[in-house]
Amino acid sequence: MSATNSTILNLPDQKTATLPKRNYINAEDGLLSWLFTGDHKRIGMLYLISITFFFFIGGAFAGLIRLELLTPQPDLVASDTYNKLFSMHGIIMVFLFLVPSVPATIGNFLIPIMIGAKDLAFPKINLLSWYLYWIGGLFTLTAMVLGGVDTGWTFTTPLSTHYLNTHVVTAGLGVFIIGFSSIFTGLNFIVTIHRMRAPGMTWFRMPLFVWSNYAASILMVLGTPVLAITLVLVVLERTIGIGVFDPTKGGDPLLFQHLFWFYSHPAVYIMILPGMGVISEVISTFSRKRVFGYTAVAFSSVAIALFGFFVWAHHMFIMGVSNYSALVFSLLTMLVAVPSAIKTFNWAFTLQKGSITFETPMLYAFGFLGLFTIGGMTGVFLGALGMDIHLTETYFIVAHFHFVMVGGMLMAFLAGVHFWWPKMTGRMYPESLSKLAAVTTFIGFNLTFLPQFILGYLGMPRRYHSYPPEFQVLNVLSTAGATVLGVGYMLPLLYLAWSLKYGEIAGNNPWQATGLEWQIQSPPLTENFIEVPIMDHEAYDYEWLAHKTEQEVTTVG
Amino acid sequence: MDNTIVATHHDTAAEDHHAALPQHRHHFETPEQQREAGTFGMWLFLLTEIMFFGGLFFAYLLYRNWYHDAFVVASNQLSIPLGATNTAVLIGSGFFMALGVWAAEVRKKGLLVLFLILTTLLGLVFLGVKYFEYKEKWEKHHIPGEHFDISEFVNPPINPKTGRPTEQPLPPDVAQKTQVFFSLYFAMTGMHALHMIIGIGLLIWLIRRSQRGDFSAGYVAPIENFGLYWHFVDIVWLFLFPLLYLINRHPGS
Amino acid sequence: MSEYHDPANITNPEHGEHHIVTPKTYSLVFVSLLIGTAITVGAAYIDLGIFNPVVALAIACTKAVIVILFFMHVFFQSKLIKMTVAAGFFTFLVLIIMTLSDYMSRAWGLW
Amino acid sequence: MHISPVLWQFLVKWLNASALFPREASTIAPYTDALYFFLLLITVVGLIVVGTLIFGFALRYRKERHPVAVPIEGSTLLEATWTIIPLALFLIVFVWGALLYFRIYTPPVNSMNIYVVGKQWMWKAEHPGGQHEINALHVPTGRPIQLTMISQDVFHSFSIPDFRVKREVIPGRYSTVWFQATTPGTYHIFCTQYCGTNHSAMIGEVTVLSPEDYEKWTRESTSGMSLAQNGERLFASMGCNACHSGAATARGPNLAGVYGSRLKLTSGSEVLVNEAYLRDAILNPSQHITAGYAPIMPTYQGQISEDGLIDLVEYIKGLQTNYRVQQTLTTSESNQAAPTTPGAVKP
Ligand code: HEA
Ligand code: HEA
Ligand code: CUA
Ligand SMILES: [Cu+2]
Repeated sequence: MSATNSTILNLPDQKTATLPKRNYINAEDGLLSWLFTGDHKRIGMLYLISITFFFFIGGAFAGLIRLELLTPQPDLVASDTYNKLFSMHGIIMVFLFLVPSVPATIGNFLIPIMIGAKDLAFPKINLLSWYLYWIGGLFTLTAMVLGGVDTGWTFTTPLSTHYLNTHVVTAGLGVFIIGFSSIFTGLNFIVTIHRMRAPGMTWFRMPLFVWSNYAASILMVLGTPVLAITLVLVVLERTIGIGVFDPTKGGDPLLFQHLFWFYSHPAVYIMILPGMGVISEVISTFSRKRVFGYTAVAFSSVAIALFGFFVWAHHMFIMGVSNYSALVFSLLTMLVAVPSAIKTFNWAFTLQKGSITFETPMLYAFGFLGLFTIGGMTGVFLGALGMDIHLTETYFIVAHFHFVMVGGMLMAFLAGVHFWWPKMTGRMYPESLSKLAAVTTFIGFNLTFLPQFILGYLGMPRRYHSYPPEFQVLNVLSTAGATVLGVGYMLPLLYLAWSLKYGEIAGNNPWQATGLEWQIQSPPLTENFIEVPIMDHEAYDYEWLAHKTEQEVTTVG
Repeated sequence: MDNTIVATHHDTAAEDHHAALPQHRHHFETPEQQREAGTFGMWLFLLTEIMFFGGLFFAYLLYRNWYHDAFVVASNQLSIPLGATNTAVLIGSGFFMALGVWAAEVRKKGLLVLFLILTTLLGLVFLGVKYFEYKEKWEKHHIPGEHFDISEFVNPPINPKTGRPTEQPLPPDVAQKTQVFFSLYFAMTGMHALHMIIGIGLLIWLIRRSQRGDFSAGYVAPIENFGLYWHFVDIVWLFLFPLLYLINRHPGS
Repeated sequence: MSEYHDPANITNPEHGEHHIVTPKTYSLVFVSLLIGTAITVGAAYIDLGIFNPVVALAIACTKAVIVILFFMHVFFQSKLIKMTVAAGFFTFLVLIIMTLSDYMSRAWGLW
Repeated sequence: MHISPVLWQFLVKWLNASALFPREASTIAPYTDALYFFLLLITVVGLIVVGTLIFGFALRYRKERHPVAVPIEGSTLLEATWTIIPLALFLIVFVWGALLYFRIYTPPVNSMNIYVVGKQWMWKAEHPGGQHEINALHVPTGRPIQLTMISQDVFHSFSIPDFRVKREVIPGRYSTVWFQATTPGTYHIFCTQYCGTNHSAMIGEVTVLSPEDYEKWTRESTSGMSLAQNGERLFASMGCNACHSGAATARGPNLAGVYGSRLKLTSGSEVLVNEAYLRDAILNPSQHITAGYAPIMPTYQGQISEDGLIDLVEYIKGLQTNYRVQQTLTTSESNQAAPTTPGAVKP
């Protein structure tokens, strides 16, 4: 047990400690017991493996993109190959990695436990959602193996419907199916959070992680079907030639943009909200304080979800929406940015008068705070009408969304994975290696994407396979950063795998955290709780925890 | 050890139900909770359906305003008798579905099976009528795509009785836009029909289960939730019918 | 214990009473739907100018509301379900109105 | 020691402060940059505030120094502060951004019009005087230039970073953008909307010339026929003049002086005749029937290229009298070729 003052880590005595004899991992044996499981924890783990797989495929594409952009000349790959690279990179990263990242893995694993339920409301649908994810994933992989798609992740018509002869239909169907997987996850969460809370678990006693996933679930349920129908129309237009988006038949290609972004803007909040939940948990735990302004943070999640539906046309400012609409959407974009600012400051103030330690999840959370602030503020640049004219479709946007998606959500995801790793597996990850990885990703990330802001303002367009030579230096920096970043992401893969066997035994509550999930054994039992828990205290009540631990010591001792 | 925080022994009520209902799942505390969760889940699913059709309805709204003349003429190609019959058929099907839910609630197995079969039959009738409507469009080359043919809108057939064209002839550029109408017509009714087909598949499964008596002992959730789905599909049609068939049925004015 | 624990959800505001709708109600609904359909078809043949689609849609909406309330039991459901349904139509309206506002204001020209 | 030329170039550029910011070569650029700097400022300030809070607290309250946390619930005052201040800042940004947008997308009335047609994967610029350019654009300094743009196939986007202007080029619809160049030189044109395989090759160069040099360039690179003249030929060869002869008995409306006027349509609505209207009226005539005329005009959809449409539009725009319309009509009716300038072939 580490005795230094700079950690709150509280591990059982390694000589005597063992993993619990009965837990969800060894409850049943054999591959089939996993493939047909209804246990939300097992499904969460299946998801974790699946999205990691796709992340590294997407990451390999990113590596190739960056390698090509090392030199201004189109030398490494042909231009249509390059187009396929970034399209597959975007599609895989968004739909197969980032959207399910926190909710389907960590959320799946933890939401029922956090609210004191034995499982999600619909275990079979949960499993179905994982299968749908894989069917969609296989469609995407098929499209990739057969020769790829080059639509970009935005499937812009009429390019995608009439001018490209790649596997648009296959990929479109893939995304369509993955969409349903995401709908079912969201649906399950909403029902579970409404109907399955343990006695005493009122709305304002729920951990903020649950709140933020609830908000994201609303977006999944209400937004995703619009993407689905849009893709159906694209597929129909490509295959049988109906004319809903085709300007030569009288359709309006801008209608596609409206429908696509009606989903895809809320989708960016699907991609960030669950991560924000992770940050709330992590910051509270490692500063041993209740999150500052709990209600404000909870409501701001809901506000982001609600306002998130009103701003989609900010992706179309120069595409020919009416000027009046542009004004309205720009104004609403400014409003939707405010709740994020509220959250950020609340997290910062959670640290005030805390007792702060710097374990790996906390390092990732600090990374999140800085990078999300930059990413979010550059979003405000893009939301300002006149500014967007110059910045849109340049590397400034690429930098913006990597800051929020990679610097924000991916950091939060890694924070969450490290934070709950002991709960999921019962074992600790190696501390110093993981700190090294956190610092590496932070440095690599900034080296990769900060230069892209400058590139963007200089005017380098995105989705360019070759570029004027004066942009090279910044691109070289960016590629160098991507290499560092790649290493930073490989590290956790290796040491987390290692820790499955050799990691220290974590015990129930290594972080001394207050959530219900930390009060049960790790890894948990299949049914989570032996008896239905009763929530008789507020969330993040560290005094309750101290009191409880004391009692235990007296009863056991 | 501390596997639980303060726990309660919630009393026997739940246990009793366990005995009564084998379908009760372990992770719900009471069958009541399970049932409400199911209904709520179903409704959330229906919300996704609203949004799914929402995209189509918006596209319809937009193009109907843009190409009103073409929409009028193209819409008049559809047969009101068939459309109205189908509406009635679908309402009937929904009615039997509702009765089926009632039969399950009052635990009448025979009636339940009967009503479900009637629901299915009417659903099939609907699809049958739709098939003939589609077939006619196919023969007239009114399916959007390469073979789409506007000649009938430019030179409408002459009504032998009056000696006048049956329909206002359209200039070719307007006639082109009938294709947008038919695109939406097929997209919307096609999506609706697809939902019907899925529904009929589920109905057959439900019929077999209710013959086994699965739903005649107080466990009605699947019937109830399927009913919600089936009624939703009806509602979509309630809008599709006036929007697609009845745009302007009083030519000459 | 009872203060927190309410396994039957009796005091839960999200809980609705269970209500079995009778075949009589269903029959009434059925008939009114058929009448609605007949009116819709009839109204289509009368020239009401701009009010034709308005009437058609008004009837369709009424029919839909009846189906939702009675065939789909929302009338007897908990507040939660009612709000869920409302939320669905709200988002649907957001999609329609916000998108339409773009198309309508485009005709106003540049500024 | 050997310094790589790229690095050298970079250092030089950096010193010229142009490696971080693009050149300001249009009258709009300073306005855009001003907003950019304001945004940068609030971002940096925001980042410093957040950073100071985090690092300040993290150091001050780290466990070694502050072993026991003090519970704090929250503070309405603070919540209000960090709701209102960002909100106010964002609203300033909104207003400023909207004003800038207004400035960038409202062309001055006296601007010179150049047509741009985008297609996979090149830019075609057509000057009213008949100069055609591919992936190049010559403009004078000191004059507002308006670009009227359209795409033949997919979405493209016309962007000149050094001018800070950009606008989507849309299939089936004219879009416009304007700028006034300030400094002679050459600048990049990029297609910034992903448009298929050779998207990154759809680039070109604007050459900004002094007014005198521009005069010279115009004279030297003329094709001999202005757009309007091309349009006139098309007008005759497509038989437009048969109906739009301007005669009182003509079956089509008189087009002389129609540009810029307000037309009453049979549908009862009133429209302003501009480029977009003219183009649409050629392609979808029966949706634009001038009051008092029968819907007899055939559609020209699929028969005229976007370039041809531009020629026609330009011709009708300049049509002040019907004298030449009737002239060409008689010549074409007498079975003679439409008047051409010898040797003028459209590039
Ligand atoms: C996780 C994903 C994510 C998130 C959270 C966001 C968040 C935001 N985004 Fe971003 N965005 C994307 C992903 C995301 N975005 C993607 C993928 C694209 C490109 C799609 C494509 O074309 O391929 C995009 C594109 C995009 C555009 C379109 C650009 C264009 O195409 O022209 C715009 C325009 O308004 C925009 C705006 C915003 C805004 C205002 C926010 C806000 O929500 C941000 C709010 C956050 C903050 C504001 C930071 C916190 C604030 C503070 C700490 C206060 C600082 C202090 C003071 C001001 C005092 N984004
Ligand atoms: C979750 C979302 C997500 C994530 C995590 C990433 C991660 C990364 N992205 Fe991605 N990106 C998008 C979402 C994401 N991206 C989207 C939506 C687009 C738009 C697509 C479009 O335009 O349609 C885009 C586009 C995009 C572009 C612009 C392409 C263009 O417009 O031409 C670039 C260029 O630098 C880029 C780079 C990177 C890099 C360096 C990473 C790094 O963070 C990745 C680091 C990870 C690894 C490197 C993997 C681990 C290592 C290995 C597997 C070993 C092999 C490694 C090497 C060969 C180096 N991305
Ligand atoms: Cu044209 Cu990109
Ligand atoms: Cu957005």
